[in-house]
Amino acid sequence: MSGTESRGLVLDEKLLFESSDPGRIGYSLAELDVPPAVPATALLREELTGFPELSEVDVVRHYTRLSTWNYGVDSGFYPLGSCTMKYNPKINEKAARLPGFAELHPHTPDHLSQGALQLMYELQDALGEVSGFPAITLQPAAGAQGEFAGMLMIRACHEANGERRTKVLIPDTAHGTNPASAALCGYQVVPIASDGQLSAAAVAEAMDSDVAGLMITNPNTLGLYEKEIREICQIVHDGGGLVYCDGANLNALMGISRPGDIGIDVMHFNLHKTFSTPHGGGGPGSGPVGVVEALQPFLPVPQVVRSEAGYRLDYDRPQSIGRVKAFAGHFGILVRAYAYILAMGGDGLRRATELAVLNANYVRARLEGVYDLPYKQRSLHEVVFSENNLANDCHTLDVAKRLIDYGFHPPTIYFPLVVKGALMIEPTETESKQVLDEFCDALLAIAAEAQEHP
Amino acid sequence: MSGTESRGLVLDEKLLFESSDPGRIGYSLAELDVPPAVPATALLREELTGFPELSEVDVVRHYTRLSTWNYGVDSGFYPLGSCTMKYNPKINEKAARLPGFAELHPHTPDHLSQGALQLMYELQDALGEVSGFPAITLQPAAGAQGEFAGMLMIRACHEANGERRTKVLIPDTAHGTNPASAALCGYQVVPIASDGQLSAAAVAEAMDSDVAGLMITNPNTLGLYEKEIREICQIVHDGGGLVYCDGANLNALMGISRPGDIGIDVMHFNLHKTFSTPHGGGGPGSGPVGVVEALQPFLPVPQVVRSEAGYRLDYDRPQSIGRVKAFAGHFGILVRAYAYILAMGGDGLRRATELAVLNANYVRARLEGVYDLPYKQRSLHEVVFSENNLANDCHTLDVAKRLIDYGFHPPTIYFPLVVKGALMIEPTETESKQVLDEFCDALLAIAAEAQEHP
Amino acid sequence: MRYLPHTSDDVRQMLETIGLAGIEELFSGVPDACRLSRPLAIAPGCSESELLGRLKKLADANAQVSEWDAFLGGGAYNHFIPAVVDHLVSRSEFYTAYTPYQPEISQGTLQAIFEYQTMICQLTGMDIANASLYDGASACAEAVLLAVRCARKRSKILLSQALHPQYRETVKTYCRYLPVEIEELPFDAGYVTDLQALKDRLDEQVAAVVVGYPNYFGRIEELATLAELSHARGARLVTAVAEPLALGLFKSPGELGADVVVGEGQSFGIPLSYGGPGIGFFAVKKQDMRALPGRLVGETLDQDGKRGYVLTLATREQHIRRERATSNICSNQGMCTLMVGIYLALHGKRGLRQLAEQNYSKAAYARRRIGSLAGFQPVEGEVFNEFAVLCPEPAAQLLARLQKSRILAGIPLCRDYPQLENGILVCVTEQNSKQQIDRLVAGLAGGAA
Amino acid sequence: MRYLPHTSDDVRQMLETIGLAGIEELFSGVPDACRLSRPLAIAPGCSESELLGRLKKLADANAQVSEWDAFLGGGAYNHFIPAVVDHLVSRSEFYTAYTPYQPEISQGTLQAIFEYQTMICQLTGMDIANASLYDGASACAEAVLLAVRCARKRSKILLSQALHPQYRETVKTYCRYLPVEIEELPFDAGYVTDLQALKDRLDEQVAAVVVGYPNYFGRIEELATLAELSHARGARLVTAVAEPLALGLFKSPGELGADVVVGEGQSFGIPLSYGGPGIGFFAVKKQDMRALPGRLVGETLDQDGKRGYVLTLATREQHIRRERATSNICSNQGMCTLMVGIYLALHGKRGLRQLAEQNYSKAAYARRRIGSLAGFQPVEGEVFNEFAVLCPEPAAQLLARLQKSRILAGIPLCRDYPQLENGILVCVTEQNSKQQIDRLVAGLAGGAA
Ligand SMILES: Cc1ncc(COP(=O)(O)O)c(C=O)c1O
Ligand SMILES: Cc1ncc(COP(=O)(O)O)c(C=O)c1O
Repeated sequence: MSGTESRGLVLDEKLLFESSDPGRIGYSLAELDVPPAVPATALLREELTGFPELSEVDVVRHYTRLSTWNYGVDSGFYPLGSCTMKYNPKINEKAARLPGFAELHPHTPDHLSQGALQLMYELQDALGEVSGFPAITLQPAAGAQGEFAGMLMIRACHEANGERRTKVLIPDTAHGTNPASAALCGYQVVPIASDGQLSAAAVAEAMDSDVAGLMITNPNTLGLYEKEIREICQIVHDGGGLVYCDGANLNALMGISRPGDIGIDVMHFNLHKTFSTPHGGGGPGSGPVGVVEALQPFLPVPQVVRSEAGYRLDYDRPQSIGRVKAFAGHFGILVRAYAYILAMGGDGLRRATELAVLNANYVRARLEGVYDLPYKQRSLHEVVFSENNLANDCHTLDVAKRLIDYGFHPPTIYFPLVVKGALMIEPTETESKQVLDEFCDALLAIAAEAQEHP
Repeated sequence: MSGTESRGLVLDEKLLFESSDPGRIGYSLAELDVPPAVPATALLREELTGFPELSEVDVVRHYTRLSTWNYGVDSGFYPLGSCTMKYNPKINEKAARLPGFAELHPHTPDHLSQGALQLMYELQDALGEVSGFPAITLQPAAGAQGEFAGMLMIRACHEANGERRTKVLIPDTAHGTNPASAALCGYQVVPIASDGQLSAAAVAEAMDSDVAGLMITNPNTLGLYEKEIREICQIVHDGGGLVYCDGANLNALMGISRPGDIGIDVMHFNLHKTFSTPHGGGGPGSGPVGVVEALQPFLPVPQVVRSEAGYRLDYDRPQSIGRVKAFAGHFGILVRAYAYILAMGGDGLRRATELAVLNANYVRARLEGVYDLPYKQRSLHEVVFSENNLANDCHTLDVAKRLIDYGFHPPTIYFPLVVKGALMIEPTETESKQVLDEFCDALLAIAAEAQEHP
Repeated sequence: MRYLPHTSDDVRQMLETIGLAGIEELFSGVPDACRLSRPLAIAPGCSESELLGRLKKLADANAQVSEWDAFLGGGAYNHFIPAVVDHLVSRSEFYTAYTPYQPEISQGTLQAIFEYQTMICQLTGMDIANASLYDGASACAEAVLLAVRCARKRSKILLSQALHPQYRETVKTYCRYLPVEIEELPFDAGYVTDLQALKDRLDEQVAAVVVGYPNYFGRIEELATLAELSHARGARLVTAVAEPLALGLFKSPGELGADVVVGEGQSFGIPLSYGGPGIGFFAVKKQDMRALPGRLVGETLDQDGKRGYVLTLATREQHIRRERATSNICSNQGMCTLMVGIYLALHGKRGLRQLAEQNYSKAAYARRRIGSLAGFQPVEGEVFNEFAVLCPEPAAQLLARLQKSRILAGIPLCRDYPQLENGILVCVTEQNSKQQIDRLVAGLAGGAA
Repeated sequence: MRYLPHTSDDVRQMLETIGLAGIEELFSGVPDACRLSRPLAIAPGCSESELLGRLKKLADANAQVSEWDAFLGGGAYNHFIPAVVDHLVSRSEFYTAYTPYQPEISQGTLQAIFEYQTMICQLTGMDIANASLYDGASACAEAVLLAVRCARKRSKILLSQALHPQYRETVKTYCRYLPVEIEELPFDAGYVTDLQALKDRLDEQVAAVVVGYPNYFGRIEELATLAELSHARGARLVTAVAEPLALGLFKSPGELGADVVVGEGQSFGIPLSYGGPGIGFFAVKKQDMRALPGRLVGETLDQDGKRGYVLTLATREQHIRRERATSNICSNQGMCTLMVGIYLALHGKRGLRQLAEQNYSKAAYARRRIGSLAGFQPVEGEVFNEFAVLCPEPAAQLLARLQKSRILAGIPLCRDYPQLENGILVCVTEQNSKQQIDRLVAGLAGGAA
């Protein structure tokens, strides 16, 4: 990490509009080879007031410079908890840009899109194998849309059974998208307190015949495996509910534990976390959803299926919740995730999980004591400290800002809400011991500074 | 240029070898599908002591970070005189990477390389049209190798005529490669003094029957068109010599004046200057050479020719100087130059020249007076100031370093040698008035600083 | 494995520091009953060269638009993407960064998004644009939710049947379990929203009227009239733009009175990529600013008075308001906002206009030529680069025949409009040469292509 | 034009500042007699999409190695290039920079070159490597010049005929008008440099003996013996390595006594690109450091004691010493040093070895299979990934037949060695699958492939 000192907010690159000059152009078009035509004048717009006018050089420099004010995984360690900022393999970028993928129109008939459909089908299979679910939809655009699609299926299933349940249980450690997604399905959210881990007792107490289901994150946002998960699922099922799992933390489980095997009914994947597709400065991600058999009829349309004649998009699903977006998903992201799975293989995925958990526990071991660890249970892929131990009124935000001075991207802060001044560190498996040591040294130095210079 | 403040030499990225860790790997190979074999032990080397061991992530970060300590044309204005640091179009990079070009083996038979050969043939034609030479070789790897090839042809021609001339005349403003290349051909270099421009009289005086030729740069490195060039060529020809032109400054002449029309016998092009191919942090460039008919038999082998049956590499050239490198040239660079010529067209090339000259003269007009202009003649694509006007013992090197603080790449300094503390500015045509204004403002501010704070 | 930096020595030392004897112990928190007791049934990993080989094979098994004469639109458009776009978005500082929560080290992304938002406003004629929603269809659904949210007591939505079918389906999915009532408005003989039907159905319950511009049949809807009618009854007009290049030529929805303008930005520099990722844009007038779903970047000054950019209005978002947020959206289309921004900056004021004019002229030429064939009836009235055509035979049959000549002649309309069994939707962009159009016409005419 | 930022307003204002009435006046320094009086006869410029279309067409008219079964080597090798290489060299801070004369803003290039130099030394077993020469052939020529320069009074060079023919030709071109005498050494029946001939010709005039390692026929020369013999007569041994991947497996020339090691680095991450650009590497022992041609980057400390990198030994270079420089080389292969550096860093100690073993094994398999065919005689003795084969029919005929099955079976030897009319040079790398090799063998055997 040495060598990437932060440059702070020293921004004075002009806006595009400010460096624009009337008459300058950055494009060129072939000559029109048909007679020119124009619409009726009444329909024509005036010129695009304020729109930039730049040469190609201007545009290249503008964005090149802007990029230098950013920090990416390729710049250095990016320990954002709950975000799984692992390395994004370069071959995946090349794969997504192959003309046969990038230049494939979504309305191309199935028999002329067999390569794309096969890729999607095999990806469904692989995700199914990792998670233990028999069916997968690749359509949702990101984790939150996966949650939405998953909760819609839960509701559709209840309604198909003639049930009108109104509530969803969500533990207090949950990510904000969980309640927001449940609300979008018309559900009322019932928070449940957890003490690090959710207890079966708490779920049993909250469970009633109005409860459509539970949204749980496993391992949860404290990095802890929900050890009563089987009992919890049983209770929810016994009460007539279904269990949704937020799969954002699947990086802790590959080859170790499969949500589909332990009572979960539906789960989303974040391909942009677990499966190495880039975060892109805020997307695009991809949020496939896996479901148990009972929920299969409700999957969104279209679904990629395989038949004698080849692969095809199946629209004929009368009980489907419909579509949550146009076309069949973020195909360009699916290609990257597929490439990642092929490169890693089954053993490689498990190894990734092992090392991700090893890394988090190493950071934990090196910082524990100096930083306060509110939950002492054996944690998995991430570790959450509180600001309690910090001397002299030093707060989590101060630590984060100071880390930037040390040349590191700060961890996720103030989430999960249940920890006071949470510092949530998820190193992922693609960081070496060397990098982790430098990072821990920095955090220890910062704690010492707080001690010495109030 | 605002927004690209220099970060100076703040380098502490470790060397590859220092961040290496035994057993780490950044590659993977397919499994061997034939029986494994090993050479006799006596021939086997020990392990590669000291060689790095890194993961893919390590390598990506290392070079990504290193890149941020660099400055390219895409970062901002790069006014290096004699270097023609124009914008490098991105489509050219894509073109050179098309699999049909990048994955073409040089030993592929001609009939299976027709696309590449056609491209080279058409590039020869276009360069011939720009320069006025009837024949072009694309083989030389850079300008200096072009000079070498060109001077070899001059010598071969003399020897074919039974002449053993020993000297070459080179004006004092010439680039250092000129005398070095002449020396490589076994010539003795005779410098000629010039006063900004080379006078026909000076050449006449130096010309004798031992002189194989003259190496001239036009426009010369002061940015001045050699106004007696025709007379000079005539004198050299009359004395039995040949005239070599260093074509590094061709960006000043496209569509305006053709070296082949005015008495030059041989000239190299720098595709990495005039024809927009990237400098690459020091190459690869490409230095094709154009020659008059008399020199054609001496061109290097192979030469791309066209016949009924298609394009082909012609090796059957008994008087050829031979080859100056393996294969047929820096093909990847030729593709970029060809793409540039196609994109610009004949009119576009001329326009590029016009604007390059406009830009240089604009900078000259804005700085003249404050900075000392040793040669007052109408200059073309670049302008050379001296350090004479600078106050308080401020030197060219100080100005250059201070420009970095202002966020600009400095101009070429201390070249040409004939100007005391030369500041040689070549803006090229791809800079806007806006950028030039910011640059001139900075230089004016620096001169003022020198005045105020000795 | 090349992506995993750990040496066996590292692992040993790390376990020692943690105080564990083996990797297995790291998972002691996972109950036995929850453990997978076998290896994953996924083939072993492979080298990069094998990987590329397999992917190339899959890629080659698709009909890419550059190797066919493709006249497909219908919500995804084949426009040329300058090499600059990919060059710049490949800078890892952009694409390997997270959402710009940490402004000190995200100013690049933030300023680029701010510029994107500004250009979307200029293009749509609106006041505020977010960054971003997943795609045009889900943006359309979020627009409906906004309308219902802002209209308070009103809960009815009138969806034009001439709106993109996938947008309509998505709206219905989003509203499935919300107290929103959806009615569809028929289109008239000119394939635009039936104004009489609209007048009849508009009542005090209607929160919004939603139309396409251009609509799915390629027609330019009479937005001004639609806005006037909607506003007269207190409803918002939501305009969905699946082909925003049309806004380079036609009056902006904002100017014509639309209250919410959403759409798909794929046309602006984003590869087709079998339909995704694209980008949903979303723009409103000032009045609805606080109801805007998703992220918004604003300009600010730092303590030294320097301009900078930050995420604003976060209080509407799911990480603060949780179940009461204006949307559940979190990761969205960051990288695609960048592509759109670069594409628009390159084309600029004049380029976008000229490009739109070329698309318009090519489609006009194709429509005229096709219209002159016996039995073919293209829609009449203004279109942009796309138009429905009624053919003398069922679409499926016709399209299959043209595929034999490597022509993808259009999209069949019958799946979405069973009454239009002979209908196809033909799209012509700057990527289709006159020669391609002429081949299409010859093919349609039944001649050999 | 998209690359030219000037608006007509800009031009007007600039001319005004300069004090000229029009663009034409800028050229008043160009005598009329020197002016071109007509427009350039080059077609008008074109749009990016047309440009790409034309280039694609030309590119598609070539037989790329990924679509053929290609067994071509002979100085250019088809190795897999990991995507990381192109990703990193596409960073514009690298490829749009000039030669790193300005160390303050070139540390990236400088450190990368320093690392490249170090790895070349490790690989070749030498003390100092430069960065860089144009290619293997011209590096070989520069090595000859160095030898003559350093040997003072000696002026004879013995070139092995088993050295790459293009390297030999280039050496001859470089020495054409210099006081250097070149003699060729024959190869023996085992296709290696004839030791007896060497002994016979070595005299006090010989400045250097030049051999390939592997040589053009793929054979591993006996470097230790060659070095011993050369040194015994006071001559330098120059070793030219056209396929440096061999050094991942075989003893380094430095270890075996070579005094100068040059070669072509294309194998390490540089695309074939029809033969260029590649990169000439050049390494010497300490004694010859000051005679090294081209650039050298060294480590230094700045005023604050921080480590940094700068161009060193500039006093040998053409911009200082002009006609007395050690070489005329100026722009060289900066970007290619970067490619090589990245490629070597990715493969590292173990990767390079394993890759070399694979190449060796594949070639061994192919040689064995071909050797078992009636009438085919591959060279015997150690080879790396390439070997000459004498065939039962003229090479031209044989190769043409195999091309019909999309097999590029090898390079004909007859152009360079007329006596070997039936000879071909077959190269097998990790890119050739067993299946491809088997097809080749079947094809050679005359069966359908
Ligand atoms: C635990 C958790 N759940 C859900 C999400 C939402 O996923 P997405 O951003 O892909 O919509 C996140 C994203 O950060 C998360 O961390
Ligand atoms: C005037 C002049 N001549 C020759 C050269 C040498 O060209 P190259 O670097 O391509 O060998 C240069 C390079 O800077 C130059 O400026």
